[in-house]
Amino acid sequence: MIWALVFLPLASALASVLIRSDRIRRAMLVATAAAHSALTGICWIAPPAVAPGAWVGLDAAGRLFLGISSLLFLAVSVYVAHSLGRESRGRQTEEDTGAVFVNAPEAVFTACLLMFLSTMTLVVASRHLGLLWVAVEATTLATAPLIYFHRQPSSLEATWKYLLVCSVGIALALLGNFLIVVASASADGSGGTLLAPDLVARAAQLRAPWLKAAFVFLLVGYGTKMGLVPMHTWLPDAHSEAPSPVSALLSGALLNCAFLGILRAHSICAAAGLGDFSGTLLAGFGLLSMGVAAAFLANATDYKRMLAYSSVEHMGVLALGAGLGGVALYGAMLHAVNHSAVKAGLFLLAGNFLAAYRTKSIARVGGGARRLPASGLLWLLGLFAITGAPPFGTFASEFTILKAAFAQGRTAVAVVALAALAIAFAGMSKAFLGMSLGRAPEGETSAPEREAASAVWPALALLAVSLVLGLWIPHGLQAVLVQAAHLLGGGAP
Amino acid sequence: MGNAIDILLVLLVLTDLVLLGSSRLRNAIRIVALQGLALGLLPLLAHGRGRLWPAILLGAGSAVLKGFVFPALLRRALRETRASREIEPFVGYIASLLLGVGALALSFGFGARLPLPWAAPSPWMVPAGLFSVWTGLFLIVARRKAITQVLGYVVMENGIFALGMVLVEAMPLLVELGVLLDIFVAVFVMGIIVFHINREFDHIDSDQLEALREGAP
Amino acid sequence: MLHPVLAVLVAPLLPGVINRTKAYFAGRQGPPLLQAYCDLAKLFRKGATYSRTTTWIFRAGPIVNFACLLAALAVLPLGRVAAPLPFAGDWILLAYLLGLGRFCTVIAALDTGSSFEGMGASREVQFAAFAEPALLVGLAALARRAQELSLTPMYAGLSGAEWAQAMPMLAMVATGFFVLYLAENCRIPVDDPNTHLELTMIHEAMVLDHGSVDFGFVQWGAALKLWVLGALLVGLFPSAPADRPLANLAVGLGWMLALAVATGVAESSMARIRLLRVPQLLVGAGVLCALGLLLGFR
Amino acid sequence: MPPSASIPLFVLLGALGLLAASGVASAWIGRWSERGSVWLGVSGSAGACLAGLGAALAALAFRAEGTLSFPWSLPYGAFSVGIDPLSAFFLIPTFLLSGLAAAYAVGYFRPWNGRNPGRFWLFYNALVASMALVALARNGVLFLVAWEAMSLVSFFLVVHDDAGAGVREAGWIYLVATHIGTAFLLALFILLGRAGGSQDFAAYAVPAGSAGGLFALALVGFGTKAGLVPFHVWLPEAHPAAPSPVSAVMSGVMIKTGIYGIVRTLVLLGAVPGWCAWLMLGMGAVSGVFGVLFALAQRDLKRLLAYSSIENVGLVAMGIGLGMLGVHHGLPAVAALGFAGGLLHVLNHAVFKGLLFLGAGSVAHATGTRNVERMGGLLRRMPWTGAAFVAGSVAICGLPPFNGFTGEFLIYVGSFKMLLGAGSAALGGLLALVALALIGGLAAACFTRAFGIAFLGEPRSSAAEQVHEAPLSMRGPMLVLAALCLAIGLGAGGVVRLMEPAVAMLVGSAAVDAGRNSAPWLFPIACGAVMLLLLALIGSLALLRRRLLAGRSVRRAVTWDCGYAAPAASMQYTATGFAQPLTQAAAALLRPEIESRPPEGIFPAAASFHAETPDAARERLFDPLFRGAAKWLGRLRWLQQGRVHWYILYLVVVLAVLLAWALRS
Repeated sequence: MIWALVFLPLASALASVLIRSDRIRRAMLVATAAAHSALTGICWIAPPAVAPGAWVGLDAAGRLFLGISSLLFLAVSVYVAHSLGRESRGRQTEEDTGAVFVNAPEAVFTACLLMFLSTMTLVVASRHLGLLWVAVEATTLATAPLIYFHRQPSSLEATWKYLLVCSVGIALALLGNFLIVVASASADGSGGTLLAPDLVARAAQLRAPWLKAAFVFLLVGYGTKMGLVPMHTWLPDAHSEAPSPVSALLSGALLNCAFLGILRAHSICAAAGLGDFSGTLLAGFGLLSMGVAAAFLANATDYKRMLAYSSVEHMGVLALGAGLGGVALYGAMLHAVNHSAVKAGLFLLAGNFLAAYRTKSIARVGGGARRLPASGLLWLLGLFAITGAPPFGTFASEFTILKAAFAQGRTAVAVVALAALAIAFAGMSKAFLGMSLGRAPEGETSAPEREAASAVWPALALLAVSLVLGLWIPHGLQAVLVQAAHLLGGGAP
Repeated sequence: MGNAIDILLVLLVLTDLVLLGSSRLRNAIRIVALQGLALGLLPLLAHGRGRLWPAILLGAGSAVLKGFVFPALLRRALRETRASREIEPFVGYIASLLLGVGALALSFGFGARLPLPWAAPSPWMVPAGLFSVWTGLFLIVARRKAITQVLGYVVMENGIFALGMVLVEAMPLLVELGVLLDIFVAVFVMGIIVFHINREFDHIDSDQLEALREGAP
Repeated sequence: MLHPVLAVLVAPLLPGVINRTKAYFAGRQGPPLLQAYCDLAKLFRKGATYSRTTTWIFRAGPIVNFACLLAALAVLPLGRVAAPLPFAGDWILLAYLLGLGRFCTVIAALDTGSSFEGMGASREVQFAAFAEPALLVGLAALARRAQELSLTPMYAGLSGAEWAQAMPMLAMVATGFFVLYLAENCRIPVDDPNTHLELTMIHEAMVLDHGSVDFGFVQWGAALKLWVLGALLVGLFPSAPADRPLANLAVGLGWMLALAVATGVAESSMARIRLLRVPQLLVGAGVLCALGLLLGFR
Repeated sequence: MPPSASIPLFVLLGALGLLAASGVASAWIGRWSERGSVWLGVSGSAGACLAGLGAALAALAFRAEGTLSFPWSLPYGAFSVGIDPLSAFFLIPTFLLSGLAAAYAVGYFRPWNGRNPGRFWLFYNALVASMALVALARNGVLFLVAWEAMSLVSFFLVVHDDAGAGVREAGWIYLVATHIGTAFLLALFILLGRAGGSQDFAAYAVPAGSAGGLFALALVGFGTKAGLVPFHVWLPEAHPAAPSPVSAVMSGVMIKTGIYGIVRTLVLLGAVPGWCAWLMLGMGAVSGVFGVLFALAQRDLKRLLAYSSIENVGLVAMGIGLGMLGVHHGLPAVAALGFAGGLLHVLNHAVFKGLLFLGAGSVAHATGTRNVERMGGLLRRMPWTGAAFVAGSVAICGLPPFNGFTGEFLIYVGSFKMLLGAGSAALGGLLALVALALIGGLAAACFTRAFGIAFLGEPRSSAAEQVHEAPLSMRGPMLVLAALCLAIGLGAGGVVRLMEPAVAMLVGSAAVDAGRNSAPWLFPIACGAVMLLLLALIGSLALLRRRLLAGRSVRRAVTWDCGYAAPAASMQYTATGFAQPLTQAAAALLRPEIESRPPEGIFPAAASFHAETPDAARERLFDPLFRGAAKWLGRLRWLQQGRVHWYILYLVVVLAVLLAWALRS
């Protein structure tokens, strides 16, 4: 079952290289995404049994993140099928930098997209930390070409930074894996393991110092991929240079995968009685990320970079929730769902803005609500969804995390977090209002444009998800969230 | 055969030091290749017990990759460039060497702080591995060219590989191979990007890649 | 019930008294005491001329103002003569009735669109803003002294004995009230009712356009306002025993006329101060009243 | 739950449902039929408001109390709604004004020329619904959701006409202010629920000794919405920017949800330390004086009204603060008077401020400007609007016989009763008294100016010459409100009697009785009688005047302007000039920015004078703060300076530091 989830996209990736016709290839992309979602749905309804020693298997956390990734990919694939048609074939000029460039072949793009899906699936499904590592590194390699789709210097630079920073970081994570093996091996050096469940089970016998060192390496390594400050440096570049749907996937799905890696390590530490150690580290990085990201959001100039920094901020929220533990972990799980949906939706909308205004500069976009009636309005709603205003889902999750912070008596933490959120809101709202309200800057038309359904509906659907989650959490999801929270050593309200 | 391992590890450390001091890209590539070949032997020597074939497979694979494929890749990228063959350091060679010695000392210290719970094939194992990781990172940070950063990545990988040898049996072969494959693809893609960079910018000084930054608000 | 009627009838006498006094000091013979009544009688018989700019506001102003003063008499005691409708906090209503009257006079002035009346209106509201706190604080001082929330018992409590005990406090409040009395009625030193120089004009400027019946109500209203504020002041002075209403009424009337004479004396012996200084004068009155109140603490 | 409570509660929930449904339907229909959309929207909101008003009145009259709770899958959330006299009382102005403003909006927005009316009606009905839900919520999460929803939809209404950059700025300031306020409320509710564990109001418990801090949180959070100085900065920006019916609802009702929140917090907290009462009283006094002074300096009619809202909220806060002082010092009568006065003024302000904003809307609609200097002579051209506006002006100055007087009267009497007492409490009474008197005088100056310059005299611009009276759909609501001003003014006794249970929730029924018995704190019948007498006198004097003028010559002429042959409209006193003496006196606070070209020479060329009065708190507190923060935060941008070498170095350093920290021992 799980292997089907992994290999189905892989197969169609190979196919997409062979297929000549763009139309068929796009159709196949959407079809694959749909099939993947369908299989995921089955996994949710009837979780496949897992053999004790198996390397792959879907526990609650896996199911949760698999669900997010699959759903996101479906929405994005619909959007991509449209936006690829929007891309011009020949040489084109980037308005901001004035660079002339051509696009990478669409076949390669589609293939990498599908490989990305398959590797992501492997990440969330692997119970063996070594396999997890392999999969995470594989996602990096699969996404690098996607970022370089627009073959222009800036994209190249972004790709290079992404590849180098992430590869180095993840290499450190590999070292962390080795240290875990050492920590778990018996006195004669045999019997070390990397199976997460076994490790949790044998947590008592693990060697504390080695485990600590291992966690540090894993945190720094996967934290690089997840975008925790100060390892986040690749993130704004990659997100701003990649095509918008790719940015959506990076923010909405990829970062979560890295987060899952950290969570696995954290749960092992927690089981081994080092929960305070790892929790403190996580919470610290969470607060740091929130604060620094807020500072960058306070005077953003490029709206895709702004969304990227907002992702950094929300990764901080996730890390904070995981670090606080207890109910906050449940909050973090819920927040992962909400953030992925909203952020992906926003990136897709940003794509529409970019297509209409041909610039990423906030100052040069205005009157969006007039020119792009649907996208402009959704953009405003997205502002409230991403900044944690009720009745959107982000409010519920952030409320849960903050309440946990207060309940644990960590008032200072909660106050800092609240301040960061407020600063971020002030910054983002200024940008968002400037873009969607008022009239277009001179030289730009304010005349309403006809927007294609496939360009609007994915974003609408994703925002709707977050709105629904703000008013009502379905029972099935609730169950998975609670299981996942308990599995990773947390609690639920 | 402990001393054989020792010799290999000393070789590893020495190559690292040479890398820190070398000023010509071609030499650097040659040295990294040598390092890769040397490490290829490590699995065989490190673990005879029972699992010979996997060790051989692993060693051979890594030797071939790091000894022949990567150098070829990098040379090709280098041949394309019209830029100078100098390494162009941020940190001078002498300083690099001195820092290197300091780092070596630190890695020994670290090894002492975290003693292996069992008798390692060689006391040098952990320090040498760590030192080589450090060297790799240093090369990435302190050298200007993108291609040197690829070299640094490979060196770092070598270090991790060496450390991994402590526990081949704990790491299932499949995973090891997966790791190897990943590294291969990574370096391959990096090579391609270096190639592109050099075509786009007519130089491979990655410090010129500074278009993407936060200007003044 | 007697006091309001008396007030309405006798009020026009007060300006007469004041003018006579001033004339005496100026060594003139001056107008007859009952001049105001003749003016009213004449005005009420005249035909009217209205500016094309004006609306019903202009016509309503004088009568509403007059009505407010009449209504104020319902809660206003004269010394120990009880008011017809006393209740807790009635003096708040009194103050705000005066406010309503002022409001209507002001907008009636603005209704003409004349710059002079606008000027008068502007000054009127400015001084009122300073006068109102002074008045209320003064009354608060009395209320605290008498531990009463209604004017009638408040003033009924004041007697010679009271003065013996609380001389300084009552004196301060009385002084403050006297200033207010002069200011609210636009007498010297705040305003000069005899000239229409734009430097001085406050009340007189606001009614430049009024004529005939309306002006009659304006004049009568002005006289009545003298009476109302005067009553607040003279109520402080000792009067006859509480069980002799008529005697009290007579005493009150006597004080009232005396106050008019005093006003005349003040007007002829003082010079008008510069308009910019008027707020200071009013604030001074307020401070006096506040001091009176604070003396009550201890 | 007794049926007396459940029936109104279900009716109210039904009203909420109707509002939501009609809003959505209107937005949906609006894509095809403008007329249908408008009709759906207005009928839905008017009907719901009517039903809700009835239910609220009934609940208040029958002292209905009860709570309904439905499970809700949100963490810590539960859909618990409840009714009690306090909620019922605050619901009355909400539904009353919202319904009338909805009717007004029909005429105000016509013609829609192409825009979809549904967008307005969707947000408008949602605003009304969320305001009502705020009053009904009995669960922290539900309250916050309703609260923030209220802020968001009102934001969308503020930027309804977003063409101008000013509107965008206003919207942004409003958003940020309300969001930061909500952050404080978040902390408040979480801390309240911390002890109990649940977020239901019923389960809230106050940790010992923390009541003061919690009240401070509430004061900031709710005070931001209510517009208490210095948290008012958003108010003078947002209210003028919004369409007038929305301004009316925001100013008349929405900011009162902040007052409701403060009062509700008092109920939840029980006893609060004395300094809270002093703080409340002080903030009220400051807001009152500050608000009226700035109102006096405005030329934009709606901005003026917005500042006067700050003033009136200050009056309400003073009433509440007085009540709190009374409770703290054990003076039941004062407590009852203070709270009663504050609450009554909430209702009154809703009525006359709504009226004034609607009037201002009609004027702006007719003249196309909000600048009073360009109006004048409107009363003759818009008699109904003018009459309604003058009624509102008299009411807002707190002058009898209109309703504004009644609330202030109670607060006055309260402060006097406190003044009669001994000790420091008496000083509180003095403070309240002086502030009230000062505000009263300044308000009179402010609104004689507003009405006089805008409606009287000669038109000051061509725009003001050819104006038309507002259509019936706009006149009607204004006249209804004007009538209400008079009715409440005369029938205040009954209104206060109706409010008693709400007051009792705050001071205990014993105090209410004590108050009623000790002094006639219940609005004195005699007072109403004098007001009636006043009306009678005015009537009879008017008749007398007519009789006297009958048969005499009544001529029309130009204004006698001390001899000017041809007085021109430009010779009239300007609004700026009218207020100048007072603004001059308060220049230290107002800091007007004046640029003037005085006439020079024997034959002076064109001279000019221009005065702006920007908000003090914004100019001197928040703008510098925000600028400084942005600058300081901008320093961090070097982190992202573009060199991949540095980026890797960050990794190395972090790794080294963490390892050192992890392996220390």
